[in-house]
Amino acid sequence: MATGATPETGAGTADTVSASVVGASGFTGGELLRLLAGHPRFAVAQATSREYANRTVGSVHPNLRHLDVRFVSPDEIEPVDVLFAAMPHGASMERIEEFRDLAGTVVDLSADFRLDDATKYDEWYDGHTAPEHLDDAVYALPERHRDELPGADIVASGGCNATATILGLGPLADADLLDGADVVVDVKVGSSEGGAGGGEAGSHPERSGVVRPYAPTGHRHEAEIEQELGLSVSFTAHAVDMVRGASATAHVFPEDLPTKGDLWTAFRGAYEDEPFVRLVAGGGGVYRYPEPKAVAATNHAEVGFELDERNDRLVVFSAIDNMMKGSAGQAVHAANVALGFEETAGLDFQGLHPVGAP
Amino acid sequence: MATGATPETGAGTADTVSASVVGASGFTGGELLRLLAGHPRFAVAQATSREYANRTVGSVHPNLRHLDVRFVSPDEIEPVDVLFAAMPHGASMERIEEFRDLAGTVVDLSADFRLDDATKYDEWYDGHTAPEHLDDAVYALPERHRDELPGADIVASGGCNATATILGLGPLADADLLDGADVVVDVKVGSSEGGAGGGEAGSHPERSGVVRPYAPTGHRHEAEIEQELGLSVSFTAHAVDMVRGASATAHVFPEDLPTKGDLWTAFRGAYEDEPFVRLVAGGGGVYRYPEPKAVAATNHAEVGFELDERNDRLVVFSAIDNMMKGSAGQAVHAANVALGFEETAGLDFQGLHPVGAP
Amino acid sequence: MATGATPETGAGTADTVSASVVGASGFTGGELLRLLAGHPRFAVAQATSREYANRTVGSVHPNLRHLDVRFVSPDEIEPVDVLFAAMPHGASMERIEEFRDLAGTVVDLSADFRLDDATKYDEWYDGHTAPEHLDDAVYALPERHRDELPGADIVASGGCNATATILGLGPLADADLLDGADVVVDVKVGSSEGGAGGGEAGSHPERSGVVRPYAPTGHRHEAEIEQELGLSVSFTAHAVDMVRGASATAHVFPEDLPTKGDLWTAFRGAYEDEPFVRLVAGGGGVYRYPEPKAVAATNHAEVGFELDERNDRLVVFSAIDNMMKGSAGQAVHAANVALGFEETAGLDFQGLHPVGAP
Amino acid sequence: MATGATPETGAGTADTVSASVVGASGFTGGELLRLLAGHPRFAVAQATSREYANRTVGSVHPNLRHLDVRFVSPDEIEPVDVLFAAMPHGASMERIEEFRDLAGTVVDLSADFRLDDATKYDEWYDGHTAPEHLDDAVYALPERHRDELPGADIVASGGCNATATILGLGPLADADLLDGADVVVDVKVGSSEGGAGGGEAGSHPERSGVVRPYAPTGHRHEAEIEQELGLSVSFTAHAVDMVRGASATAHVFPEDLPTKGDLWTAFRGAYEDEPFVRLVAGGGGVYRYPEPKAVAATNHAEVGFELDERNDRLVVFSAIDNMMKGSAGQAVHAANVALGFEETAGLDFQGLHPVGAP
Amino acid sequence: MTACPECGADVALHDDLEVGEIVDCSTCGTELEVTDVNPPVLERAPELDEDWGE
Amino acid sequence: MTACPECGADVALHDDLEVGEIVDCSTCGTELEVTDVNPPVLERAPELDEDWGE
Ligand SMILES: NC(=O)c1ccc[n+]([C@@H]2O[C@H](COP(=O)([O-])OP(=O)(O)OC[C@H]3O[C@@H](n4cnc5c(N)ncnc54)[C@H](OP(=O)(O)O)[C@@H]3O)[C@@H](O)[C@H]2O)c1
Ligand SMILES: NC(=O)c1ccc[n+]([C@@H]2O[C@H](COP(=O)([O-])OP(=O)(O)OC[C@H]3O[C@@H](n4cnc5c(N)ncnc54)[C@H](OP(=O)(O)O)[C@@H]3O)[C@@H](O)[C@H]2O)c1
Ligand SMILES: NC(=O)c1ccc[n+]([C@@H]2O[C@H](COP(=O)([O-])OP(=O)(O)OC[C@H]3O[C@@H](n4cnc5c(N)ncnc54)[C@H](OP(=O)(O)O)[C@@H]3O)[C@@H](O)[C@H]2O)c1
Ligand SMILES: NC(=O)c1ccc[n+]([C@@H]2O[C@H](COP(=O)([O-])OP(=O)(O)OC[C@H]3O[C@@H](n4cnc5c(N)ncnc54)[C@H](OP(=O)(O)O)[C@@H]3O)[C@@H](O)[C@H]2O)c1
Ligand SMILES: [Zn+2]
Ligand SMILES: [Zn+2]
Repeated sequence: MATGATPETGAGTADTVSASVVGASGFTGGELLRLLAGHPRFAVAQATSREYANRTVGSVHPNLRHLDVRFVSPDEIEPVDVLFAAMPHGASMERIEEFRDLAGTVVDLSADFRLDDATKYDEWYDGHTAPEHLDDAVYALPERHRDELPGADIVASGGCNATATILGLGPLADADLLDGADVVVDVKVGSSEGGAGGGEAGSHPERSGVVRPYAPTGHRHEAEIEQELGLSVSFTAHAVDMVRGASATAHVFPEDLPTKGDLWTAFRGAYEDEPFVRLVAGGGGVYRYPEPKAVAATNHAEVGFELDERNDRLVVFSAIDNMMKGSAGQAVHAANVALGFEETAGLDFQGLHPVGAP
Repeated sequence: MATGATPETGAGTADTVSASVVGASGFTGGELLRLLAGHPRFAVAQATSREYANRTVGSVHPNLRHLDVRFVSPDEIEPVDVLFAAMPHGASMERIEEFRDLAGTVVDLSADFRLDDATKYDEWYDGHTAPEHLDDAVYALPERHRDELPGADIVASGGCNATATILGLGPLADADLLDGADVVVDVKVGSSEGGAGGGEAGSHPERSGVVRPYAPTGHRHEAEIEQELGLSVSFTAHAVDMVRGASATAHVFPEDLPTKGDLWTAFRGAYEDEPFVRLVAGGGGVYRYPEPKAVAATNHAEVGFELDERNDRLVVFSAIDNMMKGSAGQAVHAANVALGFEETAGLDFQGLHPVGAP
Repeated sequence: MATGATPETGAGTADTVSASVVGASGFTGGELLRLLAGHPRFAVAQATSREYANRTVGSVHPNLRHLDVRFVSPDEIEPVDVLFAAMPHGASMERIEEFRDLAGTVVDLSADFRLDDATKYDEWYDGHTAPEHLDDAVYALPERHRDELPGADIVASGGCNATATILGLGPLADADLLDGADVVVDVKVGSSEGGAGGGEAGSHPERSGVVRPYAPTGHRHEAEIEQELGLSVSFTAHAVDMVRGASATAHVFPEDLPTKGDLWTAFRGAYEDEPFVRLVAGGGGVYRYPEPKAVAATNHAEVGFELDERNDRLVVFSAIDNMMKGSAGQAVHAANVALGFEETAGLDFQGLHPVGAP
Repeated sequence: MATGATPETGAGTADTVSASVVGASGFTGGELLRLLAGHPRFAVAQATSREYANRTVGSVHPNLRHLDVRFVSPDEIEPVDVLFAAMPHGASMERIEEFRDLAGTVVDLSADFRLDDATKYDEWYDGHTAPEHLDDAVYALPERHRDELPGADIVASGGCNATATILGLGPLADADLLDGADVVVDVKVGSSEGGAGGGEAGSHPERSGVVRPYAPTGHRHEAEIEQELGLSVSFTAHAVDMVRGASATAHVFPEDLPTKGDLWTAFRGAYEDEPFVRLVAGGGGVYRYPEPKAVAATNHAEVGFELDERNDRLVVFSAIDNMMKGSAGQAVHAANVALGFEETAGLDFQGLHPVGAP
Repeated sequence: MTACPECGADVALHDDLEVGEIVDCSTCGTELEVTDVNPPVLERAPELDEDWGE
Repeated sequence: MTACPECGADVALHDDLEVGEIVDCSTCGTELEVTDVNPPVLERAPELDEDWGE
């Protein structure tokens, strides 16, 4: 059906496949451009923006000033091997038919193809206009869907808060340690989560220095988390003063409190061989538990935990860069898996120390 | 027993009482000096520092450059009406005998006199060396102990995280809405909580931009909270990138979920007439729930809540400035009550807008 | 001409005068409301906003939640003793006729009445529509115009960057130490200078962490500075990551390098008796030269200097809070002088330590 | 003399050379480790720390948790191809004899070998204990010393503020546009410039939110700048609230003001083919002039300028990441040139957008 | 004086109230729409922007 | 290829250029208005917002 080339035969050399980004003037779109331009197997074909058409991508993303690419209008998008869509939710479902005609693989960063059932869109979003495509989509997170990704038609990159939460709780859910557990997830996120633009609440004077409850209850990511973990969680998100980063603290009250040994077994089993997950639980020095700045600019997640025997509680911490593991990095990682590339290709940046609030 | 003057007859004019600050080179000590110097009923007598003895207080606290006060060594402390102690915990209990001889009223900002039972100090701290004074101490928070404060010998100012938590949950505990409830308290705090000095983890490069779990479990403030609310909570604290401020999010799973009406009744009943508590729950604009920067530099607490019917959960938010309502402001407020002064005397600053990360 | 009451007979008690704020939903307007509400001699009459008419002022300014005042449309403004205008430049000149009919004293925070000659508005702004009122205006800065302020019809509050610069260089200009000098002024300012609202460049992700040249040359405040000091300066402004604050570093190459003694004589002579200027030049500790956070939330300016004999240069530092000494605080200070009130009335807040980036 | 291997034959594979870092627990040392570990031609041999000997490098630098390297004591350092020294100034000169015996190439990040004449060390530092080695050192900045670097025995990496300044003014000096000019350089820097550790002034509460003059006059980098540009400058540095980054604004008063065309000719001529310098001068969008966050985490410098005809002034802006172009990146870049590697090897990270205060 | 439908506090209203006007409750901050004027009736204003900071 | 009127660098232009379109110079970033197309002529676009951060 797709007229785009098959993987491995792209616009670039014999070894590269072509990739275009729709919504490339946005935050995740810019990050995709950066990753694709530095990727050994992708060649950037087109980058769309309605507002900045004809300008260089560097005029919006100052770190891309070296790229000789100008934005085109989304109407001018051409056949391509892989099409990355990074638009606000609701926009991808409208154009999915066209996108699939243009490209063999569509990687979507919005919520439009994350849930597997149209009724969930009725419950959590404003419904779905192309539910027939939901079955062709795979939730991107390779740590959980590595086997389903190769050859996927639609790759649905996860939500950033959901990603942090799922990575933290997944190994426990898989080890049946969460059966019947009450779970609170208290999240702290940076301002890039809101995307480019932003109104008064997102202006520097109002947004600086906040610890601001912005989604006290009913956050839509609860739907993804429940789907991926088979577990409902009580979710609350706070905006804090950083640009990149999401940190999730899960407070878990299991029916039976596991031992530290059980926990290490579960987490090490799940993540020992994962290229992008690091266990950080205790130890010495300044960085003893997961924190966003330790993974800033990388595709890594840090995951850690602590037992609270006094309160029969288990606390699980996870931290990611929402622009990377929480969106563009996850999308490229999943595309690597989907297309049979080296998993870590284009994602090898190891992060910074010291680093402020990136 | 105390040789200090009785309230209302101080070092200043007929209308003022004298006050000295032990530990005045520290963060809460400096804040006490600022508040006392601007207070209509207090006259600052002495301010101690071992490290900066003989220097002006302005050499450490640049906002106090106008004050003509020099630090003295703690050994030189003289009789005074009210003695404020702002030393690390453990130090006040060592000198309490002496302090009580010097002053009619001792206001202590450390944890040394907050718990009512020596065994609690064995459990949560390193024991207590002057347990016989515990009975003479009143926990400072006027919203809960207004009636016991007048004439108190020792006023024990509450911990900052505990204060935020107690103010958020107190009205629900009093209305029996927390009986049998599971309660998680997830706190975010600024760097001034650590006091002046600070090692590598508190240096600007390492401490900037963090969302750092610093007390994942077993935080000592659980003891105060349990004592004040009759309720055990599961407490976790995170350092975030601000200097002043503490924000507590309590996730409560009550046996029966109250209605919004029940909640408003409880909170309005508790706080309607309180000069230093504001209810902020929903509404429009940028500031819809409690957040620390809305109360920065003030003695106010903001308290708010939201119902999460999907998860049978109640979320309670509270925010304070840890230097004010969380320590020095609370101490002065309680001293006002203890000495029969106007409650809000010296505490009328209303906060700033806009304000960054104060 | 004005129908407003004369000073000293206001809307409040016999001792207060009434004051209204036009543009009260903005940053300086909100700060004016805060100062006037806490001022012993002013009673707030009206506060205008087109966008938020009928809402409480607390819905926009969370620190004013205790005030029982709702915004009215600017069309509903009524006669008042003192009218404070805090609108973008250009708007006050359009309405000055009306404002003067409404109030005996108009205090304007925009640039509209700062320059004394219409031709300067042609050169630096887009001309002036009410030049006949320029002669009735006094530049507010009391440190330089204390004698002209009493009874002034229009008080023109200075620009924030100009204020910092003028306070730093004024004493040198007066002592003839700047005759023939080359002067560079390099300014660093916070985001509140841009006012409420703000577009993409002012969004938190784009504005955080910047050292951004925003007015490399040709800044309009050069006009005010030249008028006030009789001296032309080369001015460049940078946005830095704070909300409140302006810091000016003047690099001065005088014809003859003064001695430190000359400098102290000039600065102490000028500022010894000023209630709102502090000299900070060297010394020990952390705070050795002027810096904005040492004066945050106050109406103080810090001024200091250093000699660079190797380069025949004199460096003058000055720091203010742009919301206070740089706008609303200066306006209230000047109004105090204009109306014969205690100079420091309503402006006694002494600032905070520690404090982050307020 | 050196027992280390010659370039191109290292400890790793045939294609790699071995490299050790002395002072690897520090900020620039950690950055060197990161760059060397990701470099195609270097293999990390040893990393020293006195304080953390035997710990993993990841225990100090959380971004290096994946590296299987433990600190050794500086006494245990072994022969190696290239030795990078990242110690406080004064320490390298003490050990230079030993270092040169150990390694064919010594790359020093301190100031110890930057100046070409021992008398300059007498004037600006505390003298020099190994002046006989000064002649063997080449100032690292490849944009100015590319031809002298190949085969250099000692590569002396430039100071961060000096680097920013030299890159901004170099093309003008070379084009004789600065002859007889008065030049002010006003610098703003992040907290990582102070290195790891840091006392009270560098603690988060005191260092946050500052615009703090920390080197008002007499900054030692004036010496390097003068040596490299043949031009004396008046230098003042301010600490601002970021961790990484240095921004220099040079205010230049040339004898004859050049035209914009002259300037573009000079700057394009100098930098068109430079891999690590970008010209950013005007244009649209948010990022119109150089700013540190646009180059954060990269080895790039941004350079730009503006003409101020009203004041016969030329303003030159430059921005770098002090951890990269200002130290470790520059050192690796110069080592690449010295050893005949691809210039950009290991330095290809392109930076981030959005990014906060990294 | 009319009771706030959210928190029950009294909301002080100005004289020339019009249907459709938005006021906020000064106790709980809820945005309220005037749906009738004589006597005044207040209802919660529709949420303008749910995820306002997201 | 047309020279940038600001910095002199070549500006690569796309085919279906229209008068009035705005492009930016990839060397100096200046916003340029296409004032003629055959051959293409570029002029500095009028400054949209001088004090963009003020
Ligand atoms: N930010 C995060 O941390 C994050 C994390 C995970 C997932 N996501 C998801 O990723 C998606 C993009 O987020 P973002 O933060 O990058 O948002 P953003 O910065 O607002 O960017 C959105 C982009 O989409 C374009 N666009 C908007 N409407 C469009 C339409 N109807 N047709 C074509 N293009 C359109 C915009 O460009 P023009 O207006 O110039 O065309 C812009 O480039 C969202 O669905 C978001 O939920 C974001
Ligand atoms: N920071 C907060 O947010 C906060 C909130 C609530 C309660 N508290 C409590 O308030 C107390 C003070 O906290 P802080 O943050 O102000 O700490 P800080 O900044 O470290 O100040 C401690 C002060 O005590 C002095 N000091 C230390 N040991 C002493 C001794 N043995 N004898 C006499 N003076 C001594 C120190 O001055 P010299 O060394 O110069 O003598 C210093 O002035 C602590 O108990 C803390 O738990 C703090
Ligand atoms: N911010 C500073 O640091 C600073 C320092 C010194 C001087 N100033 C000057 O002070 C003035 C206000 O600055 P700001 O920062 O407070 O700006 P702001 O936050 O943008 O506020 C402007 C206010 O004016 C109102 N307004 C705008 N146009 C109006 C019109 N045509 N008629 C009536 N009201 C109008 C706006 O409210 P509605 O739209 O709701 O009516 C808003 O309340 C400016 O002239 C500025 O240059 C500012
Ligand atoms: N930070 C910057 O932006 C920057 C920029 C340009 C140049 N530089 C220069 O680079 C050098 C390092 O700066 P930095 O910021 O990385 O400093 P830093 O963080 O303080 O690190 C210094 C390192 O040197 C080690 N060290 C100290 N004294 C030593 C000795 N006598 N023998 C052996 N090791 C010793 C320390 O580790 P142990 O104590 O564990 O041994 C530490 O690893 C300085 O000369 C600095 O001027 C720094
Ligand atoms: Zn209400
Ligand atoms: Zn150009």
